[in-house]
Amino acid sequence: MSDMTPVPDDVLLSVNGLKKYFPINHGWLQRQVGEVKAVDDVTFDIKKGETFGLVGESGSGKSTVARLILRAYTLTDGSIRFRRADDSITELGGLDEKQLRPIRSEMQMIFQDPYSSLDPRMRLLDLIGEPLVIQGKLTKDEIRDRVQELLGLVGLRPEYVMRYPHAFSGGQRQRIGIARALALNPSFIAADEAVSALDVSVAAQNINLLQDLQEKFGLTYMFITHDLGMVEHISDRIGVMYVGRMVELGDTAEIFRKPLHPYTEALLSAVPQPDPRRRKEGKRIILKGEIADPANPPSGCAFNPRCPYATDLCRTTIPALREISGRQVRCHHAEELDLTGVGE
Amino acid sequence: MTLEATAAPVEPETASREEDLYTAKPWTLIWWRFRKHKLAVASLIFMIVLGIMAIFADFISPYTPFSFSKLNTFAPPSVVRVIHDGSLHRPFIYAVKRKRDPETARVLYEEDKTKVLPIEFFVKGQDYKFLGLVPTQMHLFGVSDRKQQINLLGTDSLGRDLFTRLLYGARVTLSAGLIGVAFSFVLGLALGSIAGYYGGWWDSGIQRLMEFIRSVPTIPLWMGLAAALPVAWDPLFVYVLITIILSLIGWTHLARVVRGRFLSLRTEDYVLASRLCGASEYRIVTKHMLPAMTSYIIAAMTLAVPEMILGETALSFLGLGLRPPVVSWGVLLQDAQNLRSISLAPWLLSPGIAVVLVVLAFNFLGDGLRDAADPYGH
Amino acid sequence: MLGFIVRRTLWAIPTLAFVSFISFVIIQLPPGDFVTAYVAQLRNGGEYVTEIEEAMMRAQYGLNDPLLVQYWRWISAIIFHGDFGRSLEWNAPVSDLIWDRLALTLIISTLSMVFTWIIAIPVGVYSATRQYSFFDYIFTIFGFLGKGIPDFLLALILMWVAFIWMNLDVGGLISPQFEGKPWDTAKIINMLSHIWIPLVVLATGGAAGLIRVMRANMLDELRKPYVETAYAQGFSERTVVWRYPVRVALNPFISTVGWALPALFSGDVITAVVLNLPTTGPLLLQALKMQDMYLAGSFILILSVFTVIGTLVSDILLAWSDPRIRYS
Amino acid sequence: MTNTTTNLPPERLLELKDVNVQFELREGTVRAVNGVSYHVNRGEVLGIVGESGSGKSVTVRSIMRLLPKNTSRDDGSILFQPKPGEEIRIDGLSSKSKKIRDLRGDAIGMIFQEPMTALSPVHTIGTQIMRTILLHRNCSKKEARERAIELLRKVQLPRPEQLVDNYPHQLSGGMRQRAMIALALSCDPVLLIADEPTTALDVTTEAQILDLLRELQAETGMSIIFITHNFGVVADIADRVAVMYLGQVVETGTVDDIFYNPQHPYTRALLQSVPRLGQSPVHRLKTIPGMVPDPFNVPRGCTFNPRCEFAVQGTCNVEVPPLVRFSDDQQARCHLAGKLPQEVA
Repeated sequence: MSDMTPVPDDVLLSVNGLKKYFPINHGWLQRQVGEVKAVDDVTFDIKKGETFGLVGESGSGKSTVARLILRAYTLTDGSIRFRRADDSITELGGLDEKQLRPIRSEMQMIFQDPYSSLDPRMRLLDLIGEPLVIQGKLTKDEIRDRVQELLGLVGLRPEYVMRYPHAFSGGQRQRIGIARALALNPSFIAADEAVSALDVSVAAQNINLLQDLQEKFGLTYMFITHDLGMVEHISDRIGVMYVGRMVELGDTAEIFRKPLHPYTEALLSAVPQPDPRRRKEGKRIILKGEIADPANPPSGCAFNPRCPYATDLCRTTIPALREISGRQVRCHHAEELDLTGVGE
Repeated sequence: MTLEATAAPVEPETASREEDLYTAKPWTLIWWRFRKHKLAVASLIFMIVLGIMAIFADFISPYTPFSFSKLNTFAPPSVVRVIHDGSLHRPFIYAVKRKRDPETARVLYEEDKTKVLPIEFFVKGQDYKFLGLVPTQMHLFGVSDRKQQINLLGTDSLGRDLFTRLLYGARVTLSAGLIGVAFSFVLGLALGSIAGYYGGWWDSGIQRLMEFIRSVPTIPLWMGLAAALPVAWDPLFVYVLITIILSLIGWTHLARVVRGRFLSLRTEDYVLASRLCGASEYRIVTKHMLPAMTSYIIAAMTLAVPEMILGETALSFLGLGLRPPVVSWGVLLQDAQNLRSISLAPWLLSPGIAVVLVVLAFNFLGDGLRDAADPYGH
Repeated sequence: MLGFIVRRTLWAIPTLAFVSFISFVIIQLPPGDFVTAYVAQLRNGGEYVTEIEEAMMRAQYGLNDPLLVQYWRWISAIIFHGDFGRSLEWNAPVSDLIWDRLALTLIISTLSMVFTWIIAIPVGVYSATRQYSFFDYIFTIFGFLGKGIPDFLLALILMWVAFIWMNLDVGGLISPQFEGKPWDTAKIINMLSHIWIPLVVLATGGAAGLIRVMRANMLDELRKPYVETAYAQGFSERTVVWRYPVRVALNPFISTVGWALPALFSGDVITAVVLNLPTTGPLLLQALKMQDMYLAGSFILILSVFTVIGTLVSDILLAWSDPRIRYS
Repeated sequence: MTNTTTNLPPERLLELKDVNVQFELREGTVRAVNGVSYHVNRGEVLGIVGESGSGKSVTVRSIMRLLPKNTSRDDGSILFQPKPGEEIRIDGLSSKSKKIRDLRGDAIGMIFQEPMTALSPVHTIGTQIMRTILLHRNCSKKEARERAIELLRKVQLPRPEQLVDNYPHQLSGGMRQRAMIALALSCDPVLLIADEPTTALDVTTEAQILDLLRELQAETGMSIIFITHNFGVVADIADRVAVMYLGQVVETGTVDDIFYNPQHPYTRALLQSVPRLGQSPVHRLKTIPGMVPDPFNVPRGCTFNPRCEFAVQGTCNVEVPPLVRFSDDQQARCHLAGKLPQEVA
């Protein structure tokens, strides 16, 4: 860990060589028979005030990355360095629950399922106020005032403090979750598929809300989603994950315009677009086969069985994450390929 | 943070009837749902009435459980009437005459339609200590005749009033059920939460233990354990031991419910959300997990009571559980063990009917609670 | 699949060991022991037994050894020699006494289980597919009553009803006049007139529970998308219901076979006492009351072994019937 | 059985007119489908788009007569013409009637949203397909099995000879959806109803399934009703589109009309609220104010009026809007249809 480069001044969160292996237990005695490499050697920085998008399909490990950063899980290996409010850098990797407690107020999470992420047995006052109660710095009345402020902030009536979550629709609940995440003035928020469960019109409302809040409070977001349209709209930089590994990392607009990894290209091409003419042009890449099983990944590059450009090298050697023209790519042939992005 | 104009449109106001629903506490919602289950509500009322009757058994019953009367053996239930000689009368019973069948030498009872014994309230009767404390002679009802008795459910072979004994028995049987559940609750909650919370090796071990206990035939095991209790021991002590024996087997079901809830709650997003706010384990368990489990546990406990009651009744009936002079429903049913006594005095089965009613009531109650336990289900 | 069976069977071995140990502990629980009881018997018979003789007997039977040593002696005799010890009260080897009765217990339990299934499955399916219909309510009431009425009470009532209305004395398995006679038609008819009561009693208790389980399972399954898929293929309601959700809902049913056995044995014990059947129940009760340790212990052991085996069989059946388990 | 004096033009496969479906729930009556009319022509793909609660799934279930038990109203006319000149009246048929059972799985196939649960977990893929074939076709078990393998090959599943004996849980989500398609196609339906078949799948798998459906459609000439909430998917597969909101079809038209010249404010707003790939990023997404009203309190007048930026008080919140026709069969249910300010799509 000592040979790691220092965290640059504009970086809020620096993730290095992050790994999470889940054991596979089997049988009556629950013996460990293998492991799922849910996250395998993931490295990236998130800059202050930016929105970092993490995209990938199911099993890519993107949600696990978020939960690792917020230390809902213990790491198998790697380091997570976080810039605190006082500008000091803290390594989160080895901290225990007690040491994490003061840091938790600075990083928060918004969950995918607006139904299961709010305790149905708590009024909004107790729900949104819970982080404040845990910190124990405010009186009851102050907490109530603060909760009402927060409700107003996310566009809900302050009178709702006495209501229980079942009174609200999915979109509104998501906002309650946002209010709760904001309660302790965090600098970093991870949003895990925050709008994918919502209807189109409601999702747009909540995305706008998140952007307004970011501007107002200078928040830094990590936005995890499988919706590439949404991620292009909201993020400054993105990371693309495939079966536990980061395959491409860089500026959103550049990646979308000209991807360097064949998986990114295929993913962009697969997104159905509200543009019937595109179909007639018929240039979509339809990937063969299935997403690799993280418990039993193929040898070499995990993407090689589906990759139209795969060579023998890809089938035997795991490619390293390399820097090419300001971007990071995990592909042996990134320089040779001329891949197609989206847009004009 | 400064607070300025809100970022998103404010939602419109809603009607106040809905507001009540939106701000109702979880237990209020459970009660609203429970209320719709008519049979469960009726069972609840029945159990409350029965419970009160059992607590005040000494006052409500007209006699004491051990006062026998040689001249009143196997007397049939007294019929309470309101019409005498074609005219309305306050509730009364007719006096009975004891006869002997000249051929079979069996004792027969015949109503003497001329002798009216009005039922009186707050009458003086046999001595007892009210709730075991205050010496008194006051009984809720009775007839004032030195030789005649009111036996709402008839009498047994020693002429003891079955209604009285049934009420006293209710104390023992119901409390045995409740205490048994309390014991198994402690066991089940402890082991179930260890299994659900720690998982891994603990979970496997406790699961195997539960599987094992479930694969043992209950009654033979109960019988074996109960038979090990020496006859000479103090009846109260035997009673406590019997309830413990019952709960030794009964806890597995509760443990399973607790374990299942723990496992599903532990992975709930809201528990994670709370942890990410810095909540301690203690806070997560007490503020989020236990409140979410209470209603399920209460429902499971309610459903476990009848098992205990049936167990006690069965053991006592077989002569392995509680023994006279303790009065429990199982003990009372011992008198109804053979065909001869039943055909002679079918009313001896009335403790059995009481058992059925109570078991049903607890089942309905438990079903109602279980259905209402999750007012937030989609 | 084979691996699963092997693993599951291997797992049954420690369970069996544990069961036998528990059985042994139970028979050791009462204060005093075999010698105490035996000496008391001898003294009652007028013989004079000194304390020293008593202590010698104790040493001879190894009753002063640690519990585990005694247990090993007991269980090894059973395993290697089939010797269950001697019944004090009957003064005969335990194995002479129990096998007939166990066989009858098994027959009655199995028969009533078959009855239970024949009643419970169609009724459960009917109740679920015609939820809240008149007959659903009737069956629900029946289910609750079956759950609420203790076995012995039902046996008593049926016996009483048979006696009053049909003038039948249905206690025992055959009427006294056929006792010891060779089997002929009259004897079989007589036995059939007796055996229906224990069957009805045991099947009612079991069926009441299983109907509710089946109904609940079916209601769950009927809501699942694959049922809609089956309808969308054009199958008739009967085909859809019996080929798809019933097939799935039966799985948890199969897994309860193993648990139904202990319940049936338990029910059988009490019912048999009431009905005075020559099954294990009355003899076990008697043995427990007289502290006839080896007899009682053997009964508890063998009944438990049956149920462990029953659970094992039903686990294997379940794995065989549900591909999701078979392949995991 | 079949009506020889047909009312439908020969190219028409299915026509719904003024279909209504209501449910009774504890909270009140839900008007799930409220006067829906649309049609499907031979060999075309009709996309139906709408947010949750728009009644798109219920409408197709009324075609299949698979409505739930608490349905209290179910009327309107549904005509099906599997062959030109052979017209079948579907509306009013009981869900158990022989007539509709003969159509289900034979002339009309259906695929569902959840590939994980839509197949029976205890039967092999082959058994499930064979049962359908044996039900509708006169053939031997062996022939049915051969056809099942053939179908699995047709939906491009690898190793069909082995997969035919596999259980659904041994397959991945995408493969199960293919098996589901094979099941729906087992008797060469003329109409395939696909209810959000790709919603639960990953993007790359979704692209595969859409591609497969397009190929199969071109090969067999069947018609498809494709239900989705995703405008991108509709654009990818549909020839014509019906947009639904709160139990009504608010706009229908060819896929180009709907995407490049939408006439209903709801269609427009929805299209604008979806971020598109590769477009110069706009800072804010366009939103539709408010929420979809709950189905017990449907607004008066035009159901969309409380959320509509063009709504005219006194008209839109009072009068039910008429169906306005445009060229090319485009129709919109809006007072202001055709009068909306022009926008660059």
